Amino acid sequence: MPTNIDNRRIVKIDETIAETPTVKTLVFKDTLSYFAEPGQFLMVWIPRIEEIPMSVMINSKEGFAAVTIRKFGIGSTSLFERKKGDLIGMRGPYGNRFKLGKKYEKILIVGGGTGLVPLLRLATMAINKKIKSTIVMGARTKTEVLFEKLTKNIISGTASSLFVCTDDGTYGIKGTNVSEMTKIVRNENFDCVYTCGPELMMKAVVDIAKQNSIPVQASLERYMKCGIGICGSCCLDSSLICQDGTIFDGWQLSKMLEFGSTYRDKDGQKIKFA
Amino acid sequence: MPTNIDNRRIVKIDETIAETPTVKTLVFKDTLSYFAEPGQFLMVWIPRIEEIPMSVMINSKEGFAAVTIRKFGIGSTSLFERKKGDLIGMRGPYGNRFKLGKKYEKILIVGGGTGLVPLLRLATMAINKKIKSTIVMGARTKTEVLFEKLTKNIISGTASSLFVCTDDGTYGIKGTNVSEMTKIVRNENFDCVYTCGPELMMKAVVDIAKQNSIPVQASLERYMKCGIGICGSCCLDSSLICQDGTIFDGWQLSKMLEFGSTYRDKDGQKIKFA
Amino acid sequence: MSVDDKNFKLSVDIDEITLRNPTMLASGILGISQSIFERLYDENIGGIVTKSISVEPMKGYPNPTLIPLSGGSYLNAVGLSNPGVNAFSEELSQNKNIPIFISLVGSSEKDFAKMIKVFDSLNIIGYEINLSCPHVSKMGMEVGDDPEAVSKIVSTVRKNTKKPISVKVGVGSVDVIELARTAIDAGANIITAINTLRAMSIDVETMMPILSNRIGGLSGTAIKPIGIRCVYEISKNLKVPVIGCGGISTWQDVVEYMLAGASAVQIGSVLGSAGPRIFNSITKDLKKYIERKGIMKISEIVGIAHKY
Amino acid sequence: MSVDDKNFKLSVDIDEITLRNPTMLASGILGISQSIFERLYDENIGGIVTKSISVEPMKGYPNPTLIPLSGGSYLNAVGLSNPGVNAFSEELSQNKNIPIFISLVGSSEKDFAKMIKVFDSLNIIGYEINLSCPHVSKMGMEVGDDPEAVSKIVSTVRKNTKKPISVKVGVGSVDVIELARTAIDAGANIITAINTLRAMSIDVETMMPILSNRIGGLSGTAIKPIGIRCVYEISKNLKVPVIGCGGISTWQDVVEYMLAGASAVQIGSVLGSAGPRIFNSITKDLKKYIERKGIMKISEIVGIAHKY
Ligand SMILES: Cc1cc2nc3c(=O)[nH]c(=O)nc-3n(C[C@H](O)[C@H](O)[C@H](O)COP(=O)(O)OP(=O)(O)OC[C@H]3O[C@@H](n4cnc5c(N)ncnc54)[C@H](O)[C@@H]3O)c2cc1C
Ligand SMILES: Cc1cc2nc3c(=O)[nH]c(=O)nc-3n(C[C@H](O)[C@H](O)[C@H](O)COP(=O)(O)OP(=O)(O)OC[C@H]3O[C@@H](n4cnc5c(N)ncnc54)[C@H](O)[C@@H]3O)c2cc1C
Ligand SMILES: Cc1cc2nc3c(=O)[nH]c(=O)nc-3n(C[C@H](O)[C@H](O)[C@H](O)COP(=O)(O)O)c2cc1C
Ligand SMILES: Cc1cc2nc3c(=O)[nH]c(=O)nc-3n(C[C@H](O)[C@H](O)[C@H](O)COP(=O)(O)O)c2cc1C
Ligand code: FES
Ligand code: FES
Repeated sequence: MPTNIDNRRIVKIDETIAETPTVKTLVFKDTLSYFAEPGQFLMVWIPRIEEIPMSVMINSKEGFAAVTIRKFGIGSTSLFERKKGDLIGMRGPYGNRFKLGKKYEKILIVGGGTGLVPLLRLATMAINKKIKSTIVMGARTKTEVLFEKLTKNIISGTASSLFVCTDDGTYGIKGTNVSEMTKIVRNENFDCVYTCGPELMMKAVVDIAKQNSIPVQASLERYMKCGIGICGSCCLDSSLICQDGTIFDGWQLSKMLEFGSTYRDKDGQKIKFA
Repeated sequence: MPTNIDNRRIVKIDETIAETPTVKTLVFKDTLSYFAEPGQFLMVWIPRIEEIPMSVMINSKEGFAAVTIRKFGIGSTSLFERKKGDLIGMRGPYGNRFKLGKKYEKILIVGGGTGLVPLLRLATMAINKKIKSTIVMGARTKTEVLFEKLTKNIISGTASSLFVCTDDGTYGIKGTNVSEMTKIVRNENFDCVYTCGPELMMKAVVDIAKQNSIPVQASLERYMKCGIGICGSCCLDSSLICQDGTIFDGWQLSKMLEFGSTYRDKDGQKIKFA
Repeated sequence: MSVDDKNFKLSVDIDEITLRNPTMLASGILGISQSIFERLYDENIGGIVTKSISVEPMKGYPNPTLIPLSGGSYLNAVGLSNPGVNAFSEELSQNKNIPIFISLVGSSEKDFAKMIKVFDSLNIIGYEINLSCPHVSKMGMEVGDDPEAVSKIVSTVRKNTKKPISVKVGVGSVDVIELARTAIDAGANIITAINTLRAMSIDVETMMPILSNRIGGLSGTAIKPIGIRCVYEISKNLKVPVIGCGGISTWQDVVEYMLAGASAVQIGSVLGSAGPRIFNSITKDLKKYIERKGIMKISEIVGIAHKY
Repeated sequence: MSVDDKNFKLSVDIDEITLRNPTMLASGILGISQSIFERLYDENIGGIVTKSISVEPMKGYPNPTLIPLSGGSYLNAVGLSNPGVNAFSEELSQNKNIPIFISLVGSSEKDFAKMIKVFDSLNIIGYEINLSCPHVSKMGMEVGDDPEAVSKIVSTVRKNTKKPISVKVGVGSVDVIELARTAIDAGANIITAINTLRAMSIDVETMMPILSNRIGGLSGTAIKPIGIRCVYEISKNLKVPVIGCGGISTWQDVVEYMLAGASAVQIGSVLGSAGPRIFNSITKDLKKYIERKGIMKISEIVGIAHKY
């Protein structure tokens, strides 16, 4: 098995899965990604176009992994458009991982959009360890609901459960995943809350977890160039998201003044979250 | 245990042993040298003076090794003059090793001068493996006899034996180690002959071994710069003494037109052996 | 052992500046955030050089901008992305006690004069002029390869500030000693050597250059022997304070640069594998080294190799 | 599959020369013995460049002349030791079919003219002029850094031989493209890039430079990205045949140089760890690569990276 994660691998796209009109999963063979820890990310190279960080998506085939892309700017759109047989490159997986306490019995997973990618790897692992997982996923509207079938497969035959929310109520529970979470934690105790998604959503999740005295772990995103702790572009307060994170616990998050407040753009200027 | 033999180690000389007026042994601590195979050599750095190849000498202390130097030109003389506590550097051990056949029972070792250094490591190993070793050492005159006591210690209590010859008969058997070898192989069978020393002596040993159909291994010397197969200065016919050798068997030696005939000087010109 | 004694042993002087130890952050590495500078200072770093700042904010090149190569070497072409003089002076406005050099990059004398006007009232210890970025047109190396431009820019900076100026040189197409001499003659106090070397990497499967800018700068372990040589030659020939940089990843590398003539050193790429705590561990090991060698003060070893 | 087919796939043309495959021995590596050349040719090497030869024999510097650094890089200052023109023409006198370039080094036009007079009747395919040895005064780089001297020497060689001439350039203090251009304008047919880079290593325990010459040339994996960049820039700007050299240790490295624009490559330092059989294994792997990629002839990949 290869061990140097910094080594760029060029892989052929083995399969593409259209998740929604704007989200696609690309499946490829790569041992290092197959063995990625939940929460780790790849630096994905789209030759002569871009290199962008992408969480490692699970795939059912042994030795295979995937990335799930939301079409956005140049890089993600170009990746989105890659076809079966196309070559892309990658290095990593980088970053730390979601941690499952040894004695955990029940966890709560709250995610939205492609933020679900690392959470599904976590859920798979938790369920393998017989930890009961309550998964709350949010989307703006019915057509944007991601990974519902896959998640049902993961939890089927276990005590775990899935709640799908849409902001506009076109599917599942009407409301945000955050409002659903508020209800759930009122009635049930959890050993830990895990979250990934838009930062303001995560900020809300972290606040609710704190108010309910539940440990929490969130996977943060910042603009990344190197992905390995050299360039500094991903800094958030004194942390480097790529090297110290991407996952931080409630205690670390509580000291981060910029979390949910400001981020830095490509030239390093601080911008306020809208 | 360190593994990169190319890494330069700087060691303090732990002890110096005057072997003869012109030969001295310097003892130092170095794990890689301690574990050297019989026949391997070091590139010994005398800071700001020279770097010269030296066979690894045995030493009784665990983790220690030594080099035994004959005072000659600038490099060897400067090394010869180093005192206890002085710093020298080294890389290696380099080169292949004397091979002991699995079924060997009796071997013959013929050496002269500092050529005995690798042969003593071999003898120690052979005797540990219960192989009966007949050691024939030659010197020009009594004061130049090397390692006699040490060798006696090595063979004491075993079936192995030692013959010391001096050209001028001032000590031990009168005559060369080669003439003594001729007598010995007439009366006894050996699985292999091992030799190291002046090239014309080795040439004679190899010829006698061949005439008597005994396998033979000889450790050759050529001017070395890199010690690792890059510079080409140690070439002998199409072999690189440092990388393919220093030890060659009778079959390889029989194809070497330059063996015992010519060598190359520091600028690469071919010179005939006197 | 008192804190003073500890500081005394590792403290170094570079021109009129005193740092508590010889380790500094190299420009462009984690170099845009005051919070990060404070974290590094807590990790016992001696001094900081910021990312090279230009008058206007620069987005830099698209990714890939950094490629990890094998064995601790890296190739980068970030394109001098930086927040620009205004945002960055805001960033540093709360700095109190951290010894910060601001690295400046620009294409004209005016650029430099403008930036100094904004920065000079901040709590900083000096400037480093980047004349050696090997992969951005009209900035860095293209300026550094033109002795007349170097001379003009350095004199302009000199006229506009009383703070120490270091000029960062690289191995380009002008002799490094000549470049350093030109800079010193124009009023620089210190030379930083070296920047990255112009280099490239092509992927054999896609047959395409990997960096978006195609050509970038080589850093990390690969360039250390070249950096050592430059520091040795500059300090031997010009007798000016030199800050060594390039491929440092261990305390031995720091010592090697100092023996070659560096008064202090900058550390960059290794942060990728070792993280900010490397400053703490290197300074501890440096202290052990001088104690083992019976040296009173680490600055005593600066340039010792010139004697042999 | 016939031998012809095998040869066809890997064979390359450099100027008027055809080699059976793109791998060559770099100058100064194992380069003084016809018996060694024959062994390498049995290992399927494409061509040979000899050690740089001077008019008179040269002993070179005392040892240490070569230092293995970490990760497959090396530092050397052998001081151009070589047997001189007479002994070496004797050495090569029996050469029949091995494609040999003789590398020449000298300090004056006369030196070169003298050597060509002796060598030109031998069975050799061309000359490589070493203008880039970074550590011997008045030879190599000191000449290479003086465009006028380069021009004179190359024209002299041109006047004295009809055989192809390659000029070997390095990263010194003159721009590598300008140096190549000067050489081509003066009559060179091929550029070899690159030689070693001026570098140094100091031991931290003794505090002394390790090489007897103190300064030497860096070779091996460290310099590959710099070599790739030089080949890319020279071949892109000058459209001349380039032989790539520097840090090659795998078939991927050979492909990378060819994509950058090299018609053939030279391999040196890696012989220290891999031995002569590396030519056999690299050529086998090159063949697999082009077959997997559906490429008819390896020469088709030369310079492909320029397109992107
Ligand atoms: C650790 C991590 C994991 C991620 N996982 C996923 C995932 O699984 N699926 C997914 O669709 N997206 C994921 N993203 C976000 C994804 O990287 C960006 O959406 C993508 O880079 C956009 O690139 P672009 O060229 O299309 O956008 P651009 O048009 O270049 O930029 C638009 C915005 O995208 C973001 N962005 C662009 N480049 C980067 C970059 N290098 N690093 C971080 N953000 C960037 C910035 O917010 C930027 O403002 C992840 C980001 C991070 C940091
Ligand atoms: C594999 C090997 C093992 C050796 N083991 C020993 C040993 O255990 N004890 C010992 O006393 N000697 C040993 N030698 C010989 C020793 O290396 C030389 O005697 C020594 O290098 C002389 O150096 P100098 O500077 O004193 O001589 P110089 O005056 O420089 O040269 C005199 C002669 O010494 C030889 N020599 C010099 N430098 C080298 C070199 N770099 N490589 C090879 N030969 C050289 C040459 O024959 C040269 O003509 C060994 C040599 C080799 C190749
Ligand atoms: C990602 C990256 C960005 C850099 N940006 C700058 C810069 O803005 N200004 C500068 O003078 N040097 C810059 N450099 C060069 C470094 O300061 C340093 O000179 C070089 O990396 C060698 O040191 P190292 O081997 O320790 O990394 C950068 C280097 C890297 C790797
Ligand atoms: C020990 C040694 C000796 C060298 N001697 C020469 C020489 O005589 N002439 C020359 O042009 N290059 C010489 N070189 C440079 C090599 O030919 C080559 O350009 C350089 O080593 C880079 O290739 P590599 O990384 O594959 O070794 C020498 C290199 C080494 C390591
Ligand atoms: S992305 Fe470069 S430091 Fe995190
Ligand atoms: S000593 Fe250099 S090749 Fe053998």
